[in-house]
Amino acid sequence: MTLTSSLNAGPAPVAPAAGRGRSAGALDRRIEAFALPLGALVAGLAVFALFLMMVGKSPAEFYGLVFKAGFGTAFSWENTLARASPLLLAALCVAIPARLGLVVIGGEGAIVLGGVAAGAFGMYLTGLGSSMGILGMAVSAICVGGVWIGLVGALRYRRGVNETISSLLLAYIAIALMNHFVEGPLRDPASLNKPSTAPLEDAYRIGAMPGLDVHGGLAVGILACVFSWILIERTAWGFSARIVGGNIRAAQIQGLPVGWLMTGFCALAGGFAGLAGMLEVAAVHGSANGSLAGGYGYTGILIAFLARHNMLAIIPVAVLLAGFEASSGLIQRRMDLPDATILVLQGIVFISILISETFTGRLGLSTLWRKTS
Amino acid sequence: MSAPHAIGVETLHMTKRFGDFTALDEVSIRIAPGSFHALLGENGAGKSTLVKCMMGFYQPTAGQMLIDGREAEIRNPRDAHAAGLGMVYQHFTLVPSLTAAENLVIAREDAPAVIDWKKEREGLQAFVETMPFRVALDQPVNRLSAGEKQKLELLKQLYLGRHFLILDEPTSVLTPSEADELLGMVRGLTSAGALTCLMITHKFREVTAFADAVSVLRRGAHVGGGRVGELTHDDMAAMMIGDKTLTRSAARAGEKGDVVLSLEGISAADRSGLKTIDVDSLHVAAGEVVGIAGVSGNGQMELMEVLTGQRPVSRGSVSVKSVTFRGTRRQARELKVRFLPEEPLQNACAGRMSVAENLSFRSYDLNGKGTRFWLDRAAMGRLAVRLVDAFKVKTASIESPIASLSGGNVQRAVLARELSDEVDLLIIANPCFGLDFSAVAEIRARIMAARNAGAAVLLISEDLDEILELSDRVLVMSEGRIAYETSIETLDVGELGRHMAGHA
Amino acid sequence: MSETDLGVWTVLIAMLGGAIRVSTPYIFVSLGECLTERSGRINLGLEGTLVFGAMSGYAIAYETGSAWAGVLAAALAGTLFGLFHGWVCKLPKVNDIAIGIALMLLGMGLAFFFGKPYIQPVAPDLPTIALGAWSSSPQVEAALRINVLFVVGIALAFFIAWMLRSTRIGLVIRVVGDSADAARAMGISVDRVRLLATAAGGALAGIGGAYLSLYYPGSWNEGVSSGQGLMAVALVIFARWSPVNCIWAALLFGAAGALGPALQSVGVSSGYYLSYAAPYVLTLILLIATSSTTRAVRGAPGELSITK
Amino acid sequence: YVGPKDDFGYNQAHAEGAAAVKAMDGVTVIEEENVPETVDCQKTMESMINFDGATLLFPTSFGYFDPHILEVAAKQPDVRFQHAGGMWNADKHPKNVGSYFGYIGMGQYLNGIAAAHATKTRKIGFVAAKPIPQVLLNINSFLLGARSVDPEITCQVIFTGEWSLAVKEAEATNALADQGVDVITCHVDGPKVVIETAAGRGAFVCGYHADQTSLAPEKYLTGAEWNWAKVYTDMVKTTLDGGTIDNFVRGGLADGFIKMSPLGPAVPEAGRKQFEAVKAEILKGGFAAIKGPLKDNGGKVIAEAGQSFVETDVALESMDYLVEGVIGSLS
Ligand SMILES: Nc1ncnc2c1ncn2[C@@H]1O[C@H](COP(=O)(O)OP(=O)(O)OP(=O)(O)O)[C@@H](O)[C@H]1O
Ligand SMILES: Nc1ncnc2c1ncn2[C@@H]1O[C@H](COP(=O)(O)OP(=O)(O)OP(=O)(O)O)[C@@H](O)[C@H]1O
Ligand SMILES: [Mg+2]
Ligand SMILES: [Mg+2]
Repeated sequence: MTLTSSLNAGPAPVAPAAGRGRSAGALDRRIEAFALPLGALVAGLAVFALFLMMVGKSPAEFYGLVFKAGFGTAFSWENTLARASPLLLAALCVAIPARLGLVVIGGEGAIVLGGVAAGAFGMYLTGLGSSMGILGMAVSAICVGGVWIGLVGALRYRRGVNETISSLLLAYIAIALMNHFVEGPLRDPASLNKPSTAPLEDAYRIGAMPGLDVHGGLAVGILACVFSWILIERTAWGFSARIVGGNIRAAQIQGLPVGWLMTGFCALAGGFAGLAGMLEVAAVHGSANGSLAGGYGYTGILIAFLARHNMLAIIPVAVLLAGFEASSGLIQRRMDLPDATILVLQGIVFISILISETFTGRLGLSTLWRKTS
Repeated sequence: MSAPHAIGVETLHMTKRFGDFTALDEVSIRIAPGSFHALLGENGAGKSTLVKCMMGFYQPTAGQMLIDGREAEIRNPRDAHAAGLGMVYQHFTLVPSLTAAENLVIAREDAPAVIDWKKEREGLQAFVETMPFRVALDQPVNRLSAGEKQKLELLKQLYLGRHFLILDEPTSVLTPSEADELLGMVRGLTSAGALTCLMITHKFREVTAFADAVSVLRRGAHVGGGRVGELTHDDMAAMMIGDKTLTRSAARAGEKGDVVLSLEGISAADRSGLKTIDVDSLHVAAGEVVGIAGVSGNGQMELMEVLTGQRPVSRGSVSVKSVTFRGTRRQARELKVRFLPEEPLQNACAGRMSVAENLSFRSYDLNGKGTRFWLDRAAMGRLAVRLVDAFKVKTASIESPIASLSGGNVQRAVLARELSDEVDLLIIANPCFGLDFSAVAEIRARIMAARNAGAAVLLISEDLDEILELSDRVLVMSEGRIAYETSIETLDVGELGRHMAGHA
Repeated sequence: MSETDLGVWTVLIAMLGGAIRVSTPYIFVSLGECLTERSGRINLGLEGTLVFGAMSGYAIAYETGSAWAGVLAAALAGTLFGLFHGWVCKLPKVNDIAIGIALMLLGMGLAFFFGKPYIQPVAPDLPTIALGAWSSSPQVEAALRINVLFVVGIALAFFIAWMLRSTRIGLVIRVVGDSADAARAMGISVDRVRLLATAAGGALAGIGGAYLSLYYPGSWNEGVSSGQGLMAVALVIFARWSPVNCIWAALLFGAAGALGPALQSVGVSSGYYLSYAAPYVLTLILLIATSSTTRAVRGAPGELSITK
Repeated sequence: YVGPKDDFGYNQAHAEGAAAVKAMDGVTVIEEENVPETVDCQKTMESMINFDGATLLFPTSFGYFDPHILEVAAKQPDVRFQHAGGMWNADKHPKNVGSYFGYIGMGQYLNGIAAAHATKTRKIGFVAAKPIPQVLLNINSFLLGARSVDPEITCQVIFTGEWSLAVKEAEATNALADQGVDVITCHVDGPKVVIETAAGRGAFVCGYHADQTSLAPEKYLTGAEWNWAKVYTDMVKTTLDGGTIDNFVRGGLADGFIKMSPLGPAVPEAGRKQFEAVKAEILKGGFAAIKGPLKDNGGKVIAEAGQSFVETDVALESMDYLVEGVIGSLS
């Protein structure tokens, strides 16, 4: 909307400057894309430090512990990375629709149903061998998750139902369905005090990655982020999706199949969330049960927004947040702070990043750049 | 309330800077009490900025204002209202979901904290009785026609006791007869000494017909003016554009070819879901421009949406070159159909994406003959540089977000994208809305060039002058139907206006 | 046969009672959200406000021994949250939906952080009015034992409806919500009106929270709210932004929520998870049925980002 | 802990145990609350071991056991894991893991006796989280306790589906009260809401997990409480003395694993007598609440005449039925 930089620099240069202008503008935007969120993160941490001082705790000790427990030792890294893996996929479930202009906050629903689908697959189709079994579980989870969030996209396009609210409602419904299935039709009678589906056979389990005590889901998550980034930023489909996100009317006038794009990309997003559920089942729990509703879907929202819906930025942001969560325990134990401390920290950082959006294009970077070059 | 009397306003060396940019440069103009004064100027000349300074929306960087000869300090719109100054904006400022009565009462500075509707309605009725025209008070504004809305705006200003009225392009959405009616009323009030009026307009016809005096701004400076009787249209145009030369539309050339676009028995729901749009038959042939005139809100937007495939039809079909057209990308490409919707930033661009990206919307998925899967960003950049040069789009860089461009340049960019290849069917809506006449001339020239090159052109426009200038055949759309059709040779403007207003 | 009759009756009475008990927080939050949305802004963060209101209300009621002081404190806390939301959203380019989500997180975080010491203590409850004293049936009597806040909520809905129609403040809110340009042209400060409307919305959500912790279920813990604040936002949409409809929507939702336990209590307990999901399914179906792509949503404030 | 440690319930009971251990010399206790049953719990345990050098862990939630404890235990053979409720099995599970639990069903049986003496409508109610064996045993014991006084009593059960969800617990309690139920107990993580709501509706209440007398002094009959303080201090003492804790520890009233809240004023004299008599009998050991002839509420025979399951019978830990007289079903 505003472009102070060009106004400040006097009358805008006419077209022939496009060559030079291109690099300057691009550079501006790139620097800004890093500087803004980073600055906001630091500001958020600073505000939180004030908060800690207000309640009489030492910020230095706090951040020291966060560092130690999140990133300080090999174990800390394992701890952090293990927590990050489902978050990567959960964040994609928010970031991908966001690139089409849809705020989907119900990824949790796709995660739990994906988990249930994987659990059911593992329970009924046994003896397929490791690769077929895992593939089958993954495919069924992706399909179920994809249908769930794809429905959100379809409802939005076909009926104009607000996607934020429908995805939220569907998440509640999904959790109810999950509980119904794992405690009813899919319950393993041997799972006594913790109703679950039957335990997966060993061949269906996903183990730790070589040399690292983190399950293979981390690699899957990172690959999914890279894949999504390439899809959105470098392919014609992704470009179509971005046009839809940029202005749906423009996309329609261009004859793009808006409904299919919305449904398809939402389904992809839901598929990733379903995959997260499947990984929880295959790599962590060994069966589907109520613990699937672990809130990853909601943390995913936070990560996607912090990463400004950039799929590659999701990776470091998810690791950072996982690091915060990994340190939660140590902070509880050493500083006698409640577990909600990390929630407060997340809230403050989230708000600070969102507020930083307001400075986009107002940093005056290009004038700076021109003066120095 | 004191007895109505018109007030005079004068600006002295009014200057306004936005950053380094000087939007107003020492502008001094005098508007005599009881006069009807017109303010002319190209887009971006500073007209709106000047009146916003007068109304206290902006604080001038330097300069003063005199009201009835006395120096007045206007710090905010409230001060301006207290001094009896009022303004009708280019875009309606009525609240759509409120009724006319609610709109009037809430606009009053002294609106009571608790509104006694019975009493207020009696008061309003009494006031309306004294006016030379009527408006339904109990209707929500979004049910009123454009003409009624503009009348209500005027009524509102008078109800609020304003004696100096600023009108910013008040007639751009009205039919000629509605415009004449409205301006006639204003004229009557100024002649009676009840009102002074300063009107911003791009239409010389209105200036000659109603105004007493003009002032002209160019690039923020006051470059001339005078009594209307002493100036010709050419004088005014010369003052506005200075020494620039205008692009003139090429003359009509070429023969009419085969029918390209045809609509048969179309029926679709309108936005409110209560009425329908029905077009029994509409054909556009190669090498002709068919203009659809009409007051906004009579189904033109919906028709456009039907054509682009955005609005489902309950009956009938659209066909292009005898093929049923569904508005898919592939069909648009194969049949060479292009759209130029109105307000391109809202309807044809993604504001936060760059100029280069916006310019490649047509071609990013093409690769020679087939479709491509991987984007070629270098090619997108080359295309953008070429189009920006060819269509003289003013932009800081092709990487700037397109929303940072001025309105005219967004329009040019979209034209560049849509007209750069062969076009067989061009569907356009209000291409020049809010643009100044040099930009307008250029855009119209390009449309005419496309027609001459054999494209079939459907032009939907609320600007009758534009329709008259470009069309070979004119249709009138009213209440969702094609109400009238005539060729340009046999056209009678009066007849047309009556159909547009829906009384025929 | 008479036994099933009794069953049906019991379920219906239980649903009525449940609707009255459970709906109050929805009424308050959705009225607050209604006010905020009528001014053209959406606040998804009311869930956080609600939880924080529940905590602060409980804490203050406990410390002072007065439930009403708790309600006041919750309203005050809600106001602060609303003011903050309003202030942040008036910055250009800030997305009000995202800010809402962030504030939800922050509100819950702060509530859990400061609420730890108040999980144990018992704070005084809000008083009730026994409207059902005439009835000999204890069920009816219990169902009609109504909290003062419920009555206040109903009265407030009618008051807000009247306010939007017949007071200057109400009209100003509608103007701002329908057309910011028109409001600016009238010299109304759009940001200020929205700020205040959001603050008022926050205050109401805070009171809704106080109802949770001070009356029903009547104690503070981390699971005190199960998404009431978020659901209320959805309720506003299908109440078509009418305060009086908000009551019906909230009662309907409350009644649907009481269906699960009521069915179990008459012995229908198969698939109880599914009957617990009834309110969400119902809301979703109503939402789908009343939305459309080809026409604008009736009654929607013109400036609202989610319906644009 | 799986929830907040001051929830008047499950977690608080354990926290009180931990507090007792804290008071011992030479022991450092570290605690963490609100740990979900996900990878989070594995990492929390590892973090306690790595950063705090913990050598004896008490993960208290049932869901921590499989796979979380099992996985960490395999990695950390030098650390001892004591899990509340899990079923340690010598064939399947590592040696450094043990499980302990108490026969709290007996407490509910005693609750049932107190309830039977207080009820006027002969309907008692149970707000339950999920239909799992532990909960079912409690429900059945509660009713059987009551039926040992008056065989006409029925027990209405409502499942909330969640271990901790205040509004649903309150709604369930109200739904019970609407049915004319006048004594209510529960098995959810934090009984506070149920107790307060039930007392507010004029029903009597029996507590669970911890002592909730203070929440409803007039209406509180009695309650089945954990006594982890004794259990934990014993286990820690064993460890400090260089001994090894048994892998499979169970105990009831007699072993001091559970205890009963003091009887409330609403329990009539006859009730007090019977209560104390049965309690004394249970303290002797070998008491069986589930004994034939007994059918489930679908009419299937559970125990033939003469067959009985004493409190220590492991078969009770996989209970999957509701006995006759309980209104409610499992799916
Ligand atoms: N708030 C602002 N900040 C920066 N520049 C501005 C601002 N408002 C206007 N301008 C610039 O001042 C110049 C004059 O604008 P103004 O709106 O007064 O033109 P106008 O004569 O009313 O044009 P139009 O016919 O298009 O309405 C334009 O170049 C515009 O870009
Ligand atoms: N509020 C504003 N803040 C910053 N820049 C502005 C603002 N308004 C306009 N501009 C800038 O001023 C320039 C002129 O804008 P405007 O749309 O008024 O142009 P214009 O004179 O009407 O041109 P055209 O005739 O092409 O429509 C553009 O570069 C635009 O980005
Ligand atoms: Mg312009
Ligand atoms: Mg202007």
